[in-house]
Amino acid sequence: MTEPATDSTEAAQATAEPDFLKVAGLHAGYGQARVVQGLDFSVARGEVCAILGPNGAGKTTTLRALCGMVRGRGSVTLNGTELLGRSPEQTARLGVAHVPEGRGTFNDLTVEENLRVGAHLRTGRWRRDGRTERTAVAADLERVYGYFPKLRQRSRQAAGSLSGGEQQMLAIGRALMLRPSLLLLDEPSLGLAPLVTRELFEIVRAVNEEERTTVIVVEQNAQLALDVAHRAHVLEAGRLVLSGPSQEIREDGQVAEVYLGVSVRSGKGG
Amino acid sequence: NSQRGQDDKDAAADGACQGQQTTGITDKSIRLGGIYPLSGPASAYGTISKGVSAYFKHVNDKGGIDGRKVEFVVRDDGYQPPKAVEEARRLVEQEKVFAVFQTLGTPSTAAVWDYLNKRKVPQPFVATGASVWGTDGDHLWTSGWQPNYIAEARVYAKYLKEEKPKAKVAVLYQNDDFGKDLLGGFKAAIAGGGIKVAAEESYEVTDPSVSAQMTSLARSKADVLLNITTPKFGSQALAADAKNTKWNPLHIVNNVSSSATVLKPVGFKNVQGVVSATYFKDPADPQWADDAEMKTYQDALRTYAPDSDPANQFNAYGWAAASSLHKALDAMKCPTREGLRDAVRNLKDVKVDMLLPGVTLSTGPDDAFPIETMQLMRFKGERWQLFGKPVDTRKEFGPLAK
Amino acid sequence: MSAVTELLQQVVEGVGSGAVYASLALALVLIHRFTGIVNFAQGELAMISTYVAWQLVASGMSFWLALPVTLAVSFAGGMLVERIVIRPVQNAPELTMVIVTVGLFIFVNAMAGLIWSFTVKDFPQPFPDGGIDLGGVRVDWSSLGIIAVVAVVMSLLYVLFQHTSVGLVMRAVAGNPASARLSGIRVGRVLMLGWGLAATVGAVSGVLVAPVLFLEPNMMGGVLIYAFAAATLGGFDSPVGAVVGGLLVGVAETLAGAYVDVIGADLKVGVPLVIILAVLLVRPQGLFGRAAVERA
Amino acid sequence: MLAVDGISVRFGGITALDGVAFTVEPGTAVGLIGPNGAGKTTLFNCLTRRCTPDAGTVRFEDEDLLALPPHSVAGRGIARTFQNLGLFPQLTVRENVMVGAHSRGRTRHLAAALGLPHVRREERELRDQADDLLRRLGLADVADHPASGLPFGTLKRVELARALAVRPRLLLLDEPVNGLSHGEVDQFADLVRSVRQEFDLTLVVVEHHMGFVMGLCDKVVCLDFGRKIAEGTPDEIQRDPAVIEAYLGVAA
Amino acid sequence: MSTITATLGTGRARRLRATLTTLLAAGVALGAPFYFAPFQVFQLTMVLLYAVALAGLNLLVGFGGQISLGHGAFFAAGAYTAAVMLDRYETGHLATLPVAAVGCFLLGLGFGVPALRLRGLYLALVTLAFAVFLPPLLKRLEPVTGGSMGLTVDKLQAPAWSGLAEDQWTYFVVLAVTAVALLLARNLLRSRVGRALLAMRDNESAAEVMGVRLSLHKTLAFAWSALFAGVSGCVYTWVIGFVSPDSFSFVLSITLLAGLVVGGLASLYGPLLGAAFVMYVPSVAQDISDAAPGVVFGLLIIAVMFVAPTGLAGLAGRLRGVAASRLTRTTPPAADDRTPDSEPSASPAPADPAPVDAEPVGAQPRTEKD
Ligand SMILES: Nc1ncnc2c1ncn2[C@@H]1O[C@H](COP(=O)(O)OP(=O)(O)OP(=O)(O)O)[C@@H](O)[C@H]1O
Ligand SMILES: Nc1ncnc2c1ncn2[C@@H]1O[C@H](COP(=O)(O)OP(=O)(O)OP(=O)(O)O)[C@@H](O)[C@H]1O
Ligand SMILES: [Mg+2]
Ligand SMILES: [Mg+2]
Repeated sequence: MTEPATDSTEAAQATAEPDFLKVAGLHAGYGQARVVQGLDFSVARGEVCAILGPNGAGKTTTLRALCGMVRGRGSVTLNGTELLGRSPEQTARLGVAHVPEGRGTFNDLTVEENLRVGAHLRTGRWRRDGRTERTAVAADLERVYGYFPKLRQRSRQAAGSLSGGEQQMLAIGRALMLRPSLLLLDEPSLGLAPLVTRELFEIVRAVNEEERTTVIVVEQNAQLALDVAHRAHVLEAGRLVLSGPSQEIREDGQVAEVYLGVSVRSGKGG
Repeated sequence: NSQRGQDDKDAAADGACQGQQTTGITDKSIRLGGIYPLSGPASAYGTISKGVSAYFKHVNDKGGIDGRKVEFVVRDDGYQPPKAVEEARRLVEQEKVFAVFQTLGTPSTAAVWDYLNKRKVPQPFVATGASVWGTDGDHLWTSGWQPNYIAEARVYAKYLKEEKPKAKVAVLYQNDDFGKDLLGGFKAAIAGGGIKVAAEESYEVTDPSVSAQMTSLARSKADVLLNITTPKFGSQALAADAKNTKWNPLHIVNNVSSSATVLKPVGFKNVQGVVSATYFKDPADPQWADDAEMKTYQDALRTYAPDSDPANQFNAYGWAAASSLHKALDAMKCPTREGLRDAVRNLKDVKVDMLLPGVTLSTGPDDAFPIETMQLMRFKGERWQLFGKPVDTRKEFGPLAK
Repeated sequence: MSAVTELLQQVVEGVGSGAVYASLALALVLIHRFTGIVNFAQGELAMISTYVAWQLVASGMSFWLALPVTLAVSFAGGMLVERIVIRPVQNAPELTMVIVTVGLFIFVNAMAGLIWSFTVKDFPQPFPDGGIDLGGVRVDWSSLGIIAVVAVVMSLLYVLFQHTSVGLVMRAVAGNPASARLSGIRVGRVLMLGWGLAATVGAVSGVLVAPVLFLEPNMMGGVLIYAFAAATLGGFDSPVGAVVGGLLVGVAETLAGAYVDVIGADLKVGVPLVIILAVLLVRPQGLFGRAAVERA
Repeated sequence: MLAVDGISVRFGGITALDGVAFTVEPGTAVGLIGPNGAGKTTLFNCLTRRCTPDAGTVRFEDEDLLALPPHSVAGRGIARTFQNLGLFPQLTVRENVMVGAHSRGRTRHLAAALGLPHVRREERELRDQADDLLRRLGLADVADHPASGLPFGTLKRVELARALAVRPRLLLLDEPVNGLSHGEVDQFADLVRSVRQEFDLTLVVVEHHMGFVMGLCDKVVCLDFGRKIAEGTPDEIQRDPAVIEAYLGVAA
Repeated sequence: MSTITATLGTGRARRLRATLTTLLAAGVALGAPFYFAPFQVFQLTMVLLYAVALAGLNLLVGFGGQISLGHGAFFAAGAYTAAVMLDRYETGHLATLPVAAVGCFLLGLGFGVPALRLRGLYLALVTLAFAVFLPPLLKRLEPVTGGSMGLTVDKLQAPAWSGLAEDQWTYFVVLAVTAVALLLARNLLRSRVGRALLAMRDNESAAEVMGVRLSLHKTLAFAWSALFAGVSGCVYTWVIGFVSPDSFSFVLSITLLAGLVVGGLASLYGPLLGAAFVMYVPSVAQDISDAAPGVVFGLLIIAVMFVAPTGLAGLAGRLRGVAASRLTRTTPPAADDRTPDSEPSASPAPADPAPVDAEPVGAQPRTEKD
């Protein structure tokens, strides 16, 4: 249904700033469990990058390491700034927004309050551009409601009482409110209806194209992810086993079998 | 390698003292223990141990008691009876003290006195005024020191009988052995006369304030307010009385809360005419400023306990109790535990300089209350003024019933 | 005095002590809103603040100068406490944090005794002596003063919670610190702010009650218990609840102690217990608390 | 086996379910689909007595399910998994599964405290059964691992194992394959098919993964805004315009 | 396959080690009173009896997740039951134990019912209020309880045949009670019932779906835990021989909870460690500072929580984990091992100081922290 990103735009973007995010020798884990074992890859500014891999491969852990939720070794630079060793709040201030696995909504805040917390950084009280930012935030709120009309209906409801899919929409909406320069999506389609999943990837594409937001998306629905992604990496047991432009990955025999399957998920374009 | 068992009997005393216990005492030294709440909610009283320590250090510097240097081992029980038991046993079995001089508070004392009496360890001069300490025939190794609460109550009763024989009395009391003993003693002492208790209100030490109780008491319109409280609540009750201009009873504050340190925060102008009774010299009271013993005390405290406040009456209390023990040790016929036990129960009009003139230590075989004499005082200007004669409650009311 | 005025007098008395409980309960609510725990050391921190004020006044500073200085010192002190004592166990189970505050309670209490001794200190009364007479019911200026200040603090907290972005951020942090971090909220600073504010509110409470209760290291111990009761009754989330809870506890306890003979002054602490139990059985989240959102 | 009739659930102003009715025949697998917030999970919640409908009846083998206390639903042979996982994070995987067998245990407090022989026997049996299940689902090597910290896909299987430990006759699965990659979905589908046969299960499955639903189910019910908008075989449903409109979108 | 034999091997080794440890512990426990001075034996006795109360509290708080700040009240109930029976009816010591146990069980049951409605903080503070209310109530019941002066009763006496000193005899009796109590607690927790409690703590809703009857298990958890506290209180009377209302102020309740958390929640031997902490550390504090033991004691509590956020038992586990990882690190990691759990790091995720907030596995939305 949707056109995969053409190679030419990808090349153009890549040459512009090929090492917007540069990951070199990244190791990360929990206590004694070493999960991510030496990752190297880079993402150009304005690129959408998909990470695929089986369960427990360390995809989530990689994203967590990028945003500072787990400690990592090695080097991760965003636009030249080292991210490792920073706390999540610091990386967020550098423009990294993370939609975590398990959503992490503020359950006793209402939907709208959740979204406002997402925009918290932009409306800091002592910022000089506070007022203009505030109108911008109001506009973004509308935008998110536009993306997910369900959220508008539920805007006064406590996030804890939302349905699973609604919470997922909220988590994504909250990350968008940050207007990030790097958006990390951990299985964003989790729990979303097919229609919404497809819309979601349209939104990702739109955000990426309109705002040149760089996106890393971890996704089990490889079909859709590869549709929007410019590049993709396959992670297994904490190591990259395959990297390349999405088109190539898609055509890789093994990937096609394991992640795309013979029969595609019905109702989903491809 | 069992360390269990008997106290060393090796340093046997000679002569008539043969076979008596000499644990903790030699020709050169004497080892005493004390148990106080240095931590926890009652730690305000912990400072008594400072007064005691200062006294012994002072005496040691002057050659000790009969040539013996005093070692005073203080243990903290946090005002918890099980802890007091543990510490008493530590003192007796590990520290091998000669006597457990002072345990503070009724619960702690009650928890350990069986043990100490069974072990035949003297427990002289406990720091509580409950009436059991002096009347119990089974615990001959234990004795009280301060006037028991009943004796104190009797002093107030006698005063009221003379001054206001038809008085209606409102009572504020702490809901524990101290408050109940004093209140009970008071009621017994006024029984049959024209004085009536018109209202009584209690409070718990955990209460934040006694203001509600004071409001209730004010409703009684009594002529006399008997204020049986510990210091903080004493101040609160005095302040509440002062604030209520519609009710102006004669305010009697019990001895524990009579220190100038309790009255001062209320404002001296608000406590004029308050009556109390006492038996030792209040270091915060300017009338004793030139008293020789008081000066010694102040100097000693400054030297040996520099971080505690000499004006705190509890330090003086400790000092006075320690000098009382000094007298008892002096009076021992044998330098043994038995010797101390007997000496404590055989004091005859012994003068102690920190006690008021006219107040002396007297005990007997059946009477383990050394001090049962108190003198009334009234607050005037910025100090207490003693009035009347010291009241010997034993003479006036007879011995306490068992 | 008629029975009615007597009753009213007791009610006034109860409101007076209820306001005292409420003042500390406000600080407890504040901490709970920020961190989700109960702070056993809250009363002791208030007590230390009061000693600071006392020390300043004793060294010759005027009360009205000493007050803002004390509040500032308390704010800084509260932040410091968070940074030094609470931060290291921030990721530990909540009970661990609670026990740390118990340790802090013991420490602070003993420290105050060490520094200032246990003798009762007088504390300057910010409000005029005496009171007004309303048809035979006497109301002290000091009680009125306390009530007024408590009302002001309550309103400020209400506005803070409901109508500022700080309030929103604070709730986000208490609800889900990990996600708050991801939104760029400096959780550490927010928590420091919370402890600082709570210490300041506590200081206000201490300074208010010290002239009435008299200053000594155990001054706030009893108040803390009643403040707990007040906050529990009102719902641990709501400043309004804390105040209403405090007043209810104060009045109920005073009236029961004065009028119900079987209860008497000794058992009157049982009255708030019964009320709390009764209220919580009907509304487990307290009078003004918000019910937990629960979904399977 | 299961008959749901006229179920309505309202939360304040929100109507989560509005007169839903359908039946589940023994031995069949029924798919429950619908857009986000359509009320699927809420329906499961009603079936397991997590919430009480404002109207309607639920009968399970001719027994009024809504009259049962919540904890006895498991004893009747109904088990479920949770959409966002409902595991016990601090318990090990094996313990999680053994909790599933709770309703089948007979041990009471006193007997347990005394450690009577029959208690130990029962404990051993339950443990063996749990281990069997774990082996069956390929979870044997994580048996002693606490549930927290395991990968999402593994946890989904643990939940299934726990639900199977109930020895259910009716199994309710709430989005069992979300978060699984394609290959894993197929494996999971095979797994479900085989346990279904082995344990003689009747299934109700909520899932957004159409391949999974259509491949597994005999009948599909589609909800939207709390109302049933379609019911039929997978093929019928996939062609149903209302379903396409509300849920699937324009098929590719 | 190899993993299976490996686990079997380690299983046998573990069982062997456990047996050895148990034997060693039993040997030490039985030999202690002949080695230590009487007053140290007394201290050990107190540790043992507090451990019973803590084990009970652990059942409720550590395993059941219901916080009680009022367990001193059950302790007091047990202690007073024993004291009143000994004082009034001269029943002899042993007779008091079942009465205290059953009485407190029923009391706990009575409390467990309203507790069903209360959660977390609210339950904690209501129980605290109860603990505050208890001393004045005991004072009020003067005819029975002896009022504020309390009751002094006979301590346990060693029978002549035993040839033991009083302390030793008392120690052995308390040791027996404690051993039985801890064994009961352990049995309870390692059964269907214990699992139900843990499940409820972790995820109430899921537990109920699995057939756990919340009300029953919660109430009974309360009752059992009260029973343990009551037994502990009863033994306390045997050992101390004196009860008074002020011995059981709410500070006792808070001390019990603090002891439990310091010892280690939801750990089988945490209560022993906690009891030892409660018993010995105040003296240590005084040894460090005579002037203000409270300052040191407060600091020690805080320090322990810093070092061992999950309690001393957790610390022991973590140290063992570190030691184990040292050992395993020398062996080469299994090649291409995709199962994440081959690492023997099955320690139940102690609070890692690193800010890893592993999202709770499907824990229900928590809006109320407890
Ligand atoms: N909080 C944690 N504590 C300990 N180990 C963890 C934790 N979270 C994840 N792990 C381990 O790290 C490994 C990788 O997990 P991760 O969540 O990164 O995988 P993933 O690729 O995202 O898998 P999935 O597709 O299931 O989400 C797993 O083996 C898991 O057991
Ligand atoms: N406790 C509650 N309070 C208020 N609204 C609720 C509550 N529980 C559910 N809802 C609302 O009811 C609707 C149905 O929720 P439900 O969880 O059943 O949806 P669902 O079909 O499972 O959706 P999803 O596919 O996203 O999981 C949702 O819109 C949700 O917001
Ligand atoms: Mg993942
Ligand atoms: Mg759902």
